[in-house]
Amino acid sequence: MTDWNAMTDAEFRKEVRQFFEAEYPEELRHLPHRPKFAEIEHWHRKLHAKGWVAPAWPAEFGGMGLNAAKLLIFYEEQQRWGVNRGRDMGVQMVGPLIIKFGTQEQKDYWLPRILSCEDIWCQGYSEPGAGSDLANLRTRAEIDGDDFVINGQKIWTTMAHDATHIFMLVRTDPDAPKKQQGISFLLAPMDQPGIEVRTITTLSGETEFCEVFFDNARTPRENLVGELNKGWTMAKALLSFERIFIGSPSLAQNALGQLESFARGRGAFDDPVFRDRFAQAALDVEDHAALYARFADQLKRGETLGADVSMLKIWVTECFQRITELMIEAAGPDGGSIGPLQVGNVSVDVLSSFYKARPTTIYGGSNEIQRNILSKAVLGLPG
Amino acid sequence: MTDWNAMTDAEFRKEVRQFFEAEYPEELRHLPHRPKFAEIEHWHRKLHAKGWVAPAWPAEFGGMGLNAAKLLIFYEEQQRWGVNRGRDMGVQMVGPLIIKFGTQEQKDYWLPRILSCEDIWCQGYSEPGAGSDLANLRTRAEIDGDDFVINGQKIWTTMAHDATHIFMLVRTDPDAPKKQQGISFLLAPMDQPGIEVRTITTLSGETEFCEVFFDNARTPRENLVGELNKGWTMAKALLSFERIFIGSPSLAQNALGQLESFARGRGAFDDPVFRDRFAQAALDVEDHAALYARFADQLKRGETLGADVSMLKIWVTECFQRITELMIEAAGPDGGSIGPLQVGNVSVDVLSSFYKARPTTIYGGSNEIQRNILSKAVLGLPG
Amino acid sequence: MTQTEFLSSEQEDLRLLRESVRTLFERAGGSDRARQLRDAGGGFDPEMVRELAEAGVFGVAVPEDQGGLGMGLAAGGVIAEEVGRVFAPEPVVSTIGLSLGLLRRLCPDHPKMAQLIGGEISLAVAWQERGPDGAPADATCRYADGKLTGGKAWVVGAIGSHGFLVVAEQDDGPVLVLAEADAQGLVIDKRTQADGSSLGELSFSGTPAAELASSGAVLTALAEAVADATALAAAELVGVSERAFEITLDYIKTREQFDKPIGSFQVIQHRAVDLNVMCEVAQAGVREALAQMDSETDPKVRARLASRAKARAVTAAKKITRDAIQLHGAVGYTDEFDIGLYLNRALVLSAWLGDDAYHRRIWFEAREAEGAAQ
Amino acid sequence: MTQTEFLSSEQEDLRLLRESVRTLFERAGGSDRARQLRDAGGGFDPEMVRELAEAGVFGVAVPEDQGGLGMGLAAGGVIAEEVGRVFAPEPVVSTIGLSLGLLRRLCPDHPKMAQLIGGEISLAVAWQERGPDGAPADATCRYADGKLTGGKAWVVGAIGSHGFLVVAEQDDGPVLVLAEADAQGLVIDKRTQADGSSLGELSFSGTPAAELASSGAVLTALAEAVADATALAAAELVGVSERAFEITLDYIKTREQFDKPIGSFQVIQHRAVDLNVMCEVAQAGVREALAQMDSETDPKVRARLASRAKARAVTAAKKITRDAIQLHGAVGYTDEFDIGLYLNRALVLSAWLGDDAYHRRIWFEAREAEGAAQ
Repeated sequence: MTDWNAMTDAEFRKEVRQFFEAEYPEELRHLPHRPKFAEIEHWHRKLHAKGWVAPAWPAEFGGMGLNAAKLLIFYEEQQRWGVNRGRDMGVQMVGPLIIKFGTQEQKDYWLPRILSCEDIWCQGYSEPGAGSDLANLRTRAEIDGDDFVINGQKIWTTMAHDATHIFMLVRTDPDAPKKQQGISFLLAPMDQPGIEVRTITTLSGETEFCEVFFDNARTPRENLVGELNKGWTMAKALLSFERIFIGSPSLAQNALGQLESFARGRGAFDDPVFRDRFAQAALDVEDHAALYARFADQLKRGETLGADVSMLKIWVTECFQRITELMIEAAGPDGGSIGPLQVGNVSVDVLSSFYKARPTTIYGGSNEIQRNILSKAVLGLPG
Repeated sequence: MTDWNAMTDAEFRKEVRQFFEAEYPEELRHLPHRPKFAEIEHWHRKLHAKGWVAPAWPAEFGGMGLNAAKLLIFYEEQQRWGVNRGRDMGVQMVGPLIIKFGTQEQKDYWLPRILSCEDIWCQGYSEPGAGSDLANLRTRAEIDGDDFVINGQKIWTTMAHDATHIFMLVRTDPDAPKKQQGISFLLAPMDQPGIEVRTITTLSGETEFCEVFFDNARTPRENLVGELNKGWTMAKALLSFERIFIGSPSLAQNALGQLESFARGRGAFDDPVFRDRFAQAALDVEDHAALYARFADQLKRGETLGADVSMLKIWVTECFQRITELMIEAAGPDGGSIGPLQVGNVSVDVLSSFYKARPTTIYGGSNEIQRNILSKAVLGLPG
Repeated sequence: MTQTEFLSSEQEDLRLLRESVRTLFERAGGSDRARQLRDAGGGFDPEMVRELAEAGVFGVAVPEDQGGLGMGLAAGGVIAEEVGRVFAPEPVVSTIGLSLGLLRRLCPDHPKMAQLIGGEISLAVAWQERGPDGAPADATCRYADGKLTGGKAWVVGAIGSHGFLVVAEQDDGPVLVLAEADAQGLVIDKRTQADGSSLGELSFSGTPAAELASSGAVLTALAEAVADATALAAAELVGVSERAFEITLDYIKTREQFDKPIGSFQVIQHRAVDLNVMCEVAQAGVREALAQMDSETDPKVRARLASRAKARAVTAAKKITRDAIQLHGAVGYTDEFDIGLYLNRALVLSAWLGDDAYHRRIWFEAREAEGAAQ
Repeated sequence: MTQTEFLSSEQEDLRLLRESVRTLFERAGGSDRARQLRDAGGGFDPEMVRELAEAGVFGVAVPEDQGGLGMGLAAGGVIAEEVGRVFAPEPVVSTIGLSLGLLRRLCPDHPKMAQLIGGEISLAVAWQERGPDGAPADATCRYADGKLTGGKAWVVGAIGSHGFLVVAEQDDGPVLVLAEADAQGLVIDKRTQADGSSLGELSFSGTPAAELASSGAVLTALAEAVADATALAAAELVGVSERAFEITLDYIKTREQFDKPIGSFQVIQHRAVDLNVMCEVAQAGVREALAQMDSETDPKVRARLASRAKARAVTAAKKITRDAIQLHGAVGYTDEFDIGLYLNRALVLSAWLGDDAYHRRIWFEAREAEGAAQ
């Protein structure tokens, strides 16, 4: 088994890049939507055969065992080449939790099925009425014989209509003194009469998000991961790496590239005012990348990231939005039109980028919540 | 005595304009600083002879008796021609209060002295540590025989070093259940050993503001205006007209005019990016003026203005700041230089305008406080 | 004494007009009606067009001696604001501003005038062309021997219209012609927009069309009609902004997070205040610009005023609808809440006839030209 | 394992340099010292200049074989940040960037080099000229027969300098000459700036000056030195921004309004967060740009990087110092609190060598030129 971490960064980057460039199907590059599994199954098989499905997992569980530095490189190359992340909720969220908190039986049963995508996972965290106040969840799970019986509703469950399993936070002790207590982490199969999935139509007309309704849905008691009523702390513990990932410059960089080719094709750079605003956006991305590199270096040195890493997410998501707004301006009279706009031999879907940028300041902890956190945890402001 | 209100708006405007244009000394137009009385005494004599010192006072007290519509026209013309408001704290603040709440003796004694500027007034409202929380005042006045004895400190007292009298809010009942209660409105002569005035140097090096220290200062009991402990309500009642006045477009309009001639002289309009930002600022002022006109029409129809009038102040002060920031940009390498900059036959003191714009978002109720008020009183938001 | 006692009769007329149009839309189902029409494919309701016509909507800015109400653009703006509030899909602004704006200036006696005012037909105006890079380009569409050849782009209301008023070139200069919707050799390529409406890209190959007017007057009238439509689109955006703000204000008063309404958080409050102020400034500025256009005859000044209105309205509507989504949080991103419809309408109206940056440029250039002329 | 274990030796050198310069300034009295010097008339302290020289400050970016430390612009940036934090009035950036930047490229063996590095003298660089409209204009200042005629504007450090490095024109092209401060026919018109420093406007009438270098190399070296100074001014602005933010953060934690610290109001908190983020982005961006300049030889790319740094630093410093005044409320407007000094310094450094809008333009043009050259 290759010890990737023993390679130099440059060697490793080269290796990853070569594989992606040689093997990743051209037509799947920079997919504008989240694919169903069938659409990317072929690629997943290749990745699985290569042993690269789970870059962050320890090698003993079938992962690549990458350290933080190598992991960042892996993701950077993935994003650079426009490689779709696939249906990676299992790898990113459930797997690490089972590895850290699961029983030996759970590890033996679930982990290989995640790698092979025999099970496809979706994440049941958000609930209607909870929003940024994630701990305010009301979906109940009660023990009934050998099962948990689940009642309630989840929302914003990405691709639930194409998942075989759901992992979720549920309330198992409604009388706990604080709302963060009394929450457990549960796995459940989707294919059962007690679970109903409805897609949500977004304002751009897409249907990647779902509502999931639980009406006496059942899951065996052995599908509880970790201790009963300790789910909140467990779920939080896993968000650390995600906090730098969600602040990565890649979304904004890709959008900037699109903006540039579109603006060039449309002659928008003839306008000095547009040039100035493009320069602002480009420098915002460039200087953000410098700050991102500072945090990434911290990770690479083996340090733990502080709460201040959230500033990356605030800056880059708002920057991403401004870039897509500039695309609309560059589109002139086409700025309200749906679908790809042709310029020369590039085609840019301006509105789709604009829509994609909208929720980035809302999900993953809205930017308002991030500012609350920074003001208290980093600046030490009172109240 | 002329009944100005019987004139048409156009006739009245013409009359006022003609007087200002014919009589106001050229060298005092658009004064960049607040003058000492000696500097504008000559003009004050003319105004006094004409009977125009107090446009808003009823005619029986020596004022012009203008209604709201005529008053706005008067101020518009005053600002248009760059006529200095003079040392008008007496006319604007003390006079109306005495007229509304004073005894006959107080009216007979003080009002003529205000009109003639025999007494020159300064306003003692703000205190160190109070800031936006104006009611949080600590200067005490205690009755001692026929006098009040005053101890404490006022700050931001404009031109106190050139005033003969001070009117102020003082705490007369420290045990009142709410801090807005137990406050009284008091007049006092400045020329006494218990009062010490120190000027404050601002970051632009000017000294128009003062601190006033009271160390057993005395004022006769008959210098209490209105009821004891009712000063807060009285002072608030008089701020209504000021609320539209402080949101008038004139400061921003004058600054915009300066910006335009400066930018034209310096060739800044050759830069399309600068042109765009100028256009933004100019349209911000123009559309603000349209909104101001809407509120002014309300006044002219005899309606009372609601709390929503504060939006004028928020918009115009921030606009004023942006305009002066553009001046600095147009000045290029002179943008950090103190004093007037010559362009063609105009000379613009760019930094002085910049500094002048800074505190406008702080004084008169900071823009943050105004937003708090609007959110509750106008939008009905909770908490 | 009541407030209205002091309103001028002109202001009172506008107030009555606003009330009647608002009632008409509300009776028809308000924004729900518009949503249903969008879901049904993006068309409009011919019955509604007739009702609007009965209320005098289409002829509002047409002089009385040409069969209109003669109330001017200020009244057109009142209507456009109400259209924006319920995002009605009927071609109100394009008819008042463009088709009637052209016909009343070039051929006021043409029988189509009465039909347009009466809501019996609608005509789309085709005047822009797309260059090879996809951006707007100079006109090349030709008219000769009673036939059109070439193409036109960004035609608002192309779907559902009874014909096209096409500005084309002939040997001795510009010409305005009328092509029927079912004319031979006319292909309409439909491009769907964010709000469900569509733009037509027309191509003509020997398409028969009837000449309505020719010579330089065509371009002058076109510029005037475009200025009118631009100002009315600004007014529609004011309506969009106002309603989007109202919906958002209601939402933040009721939606709870951390056990209290999100509207009790100071950051949310101040943002709401800023949107409110922006909305009021836009309303005041746009209304003033339209009123001034009514009392102004110089086409250049009128164009500058239209640019002032559109620049302001686009800036405000973009900011207000985008912040409204953020204030709604995740639900704002769903199609279930109305707020997304306002965002989408704002996108479409901002792109139509030039956005804020464009109009600031035009405004500045017009101002410089006026200054130089003095 | 400690953090520094993982820092490269280069990073470790910079850390030590930062500590020593910070200690030096703090021992000298920090911002209080600068305030006293300002109140005393805006000069600087020659003793401090010598101490800085001993710490290696002036020669930091001069190659070792020319008597410097050879640590590059990144190290210069570390020093400039510290200068900004205490707004020291000594001519640090102008010496590292401009005077030594010119001499080390054009005449590295000149004895003035060692004197500058040793802090024995300071030389002001005069290269810009003012046109009739007051704005920068093409150079017309002439050098012939060993004498200067004409004028130069915006000369930083003109007061207190021992001489002027003047870029002038002679018959066969540009020339760099040295005029002593007390040279005949030299008149220095002093223009005070917001931070108490001053700019000199020089006029020469037959002023004797010694030629140091001539030909096209002068302009190339000038452009390089200006790029260095621009990048260092950006670093100084980062220091100004950081310290202004720290002061403001302390203030809002202690200042009470309505019976609680103003830093407990959400609106103030979020604004503080935004300023903090802006500060961190500026620090990261500027440091990266300076480091890249050190490993880059193409003067055009170096100039682009300098523009990137200055554009960011000016945007951040303007926003941070202006918001800092607002967050301080009325006291921020007095000269008693330090925050006004940072505002004023930011004004001066923003105006010097081009503001953010200017540098965005230069940056974009350079990027386009590089793209076209590829």
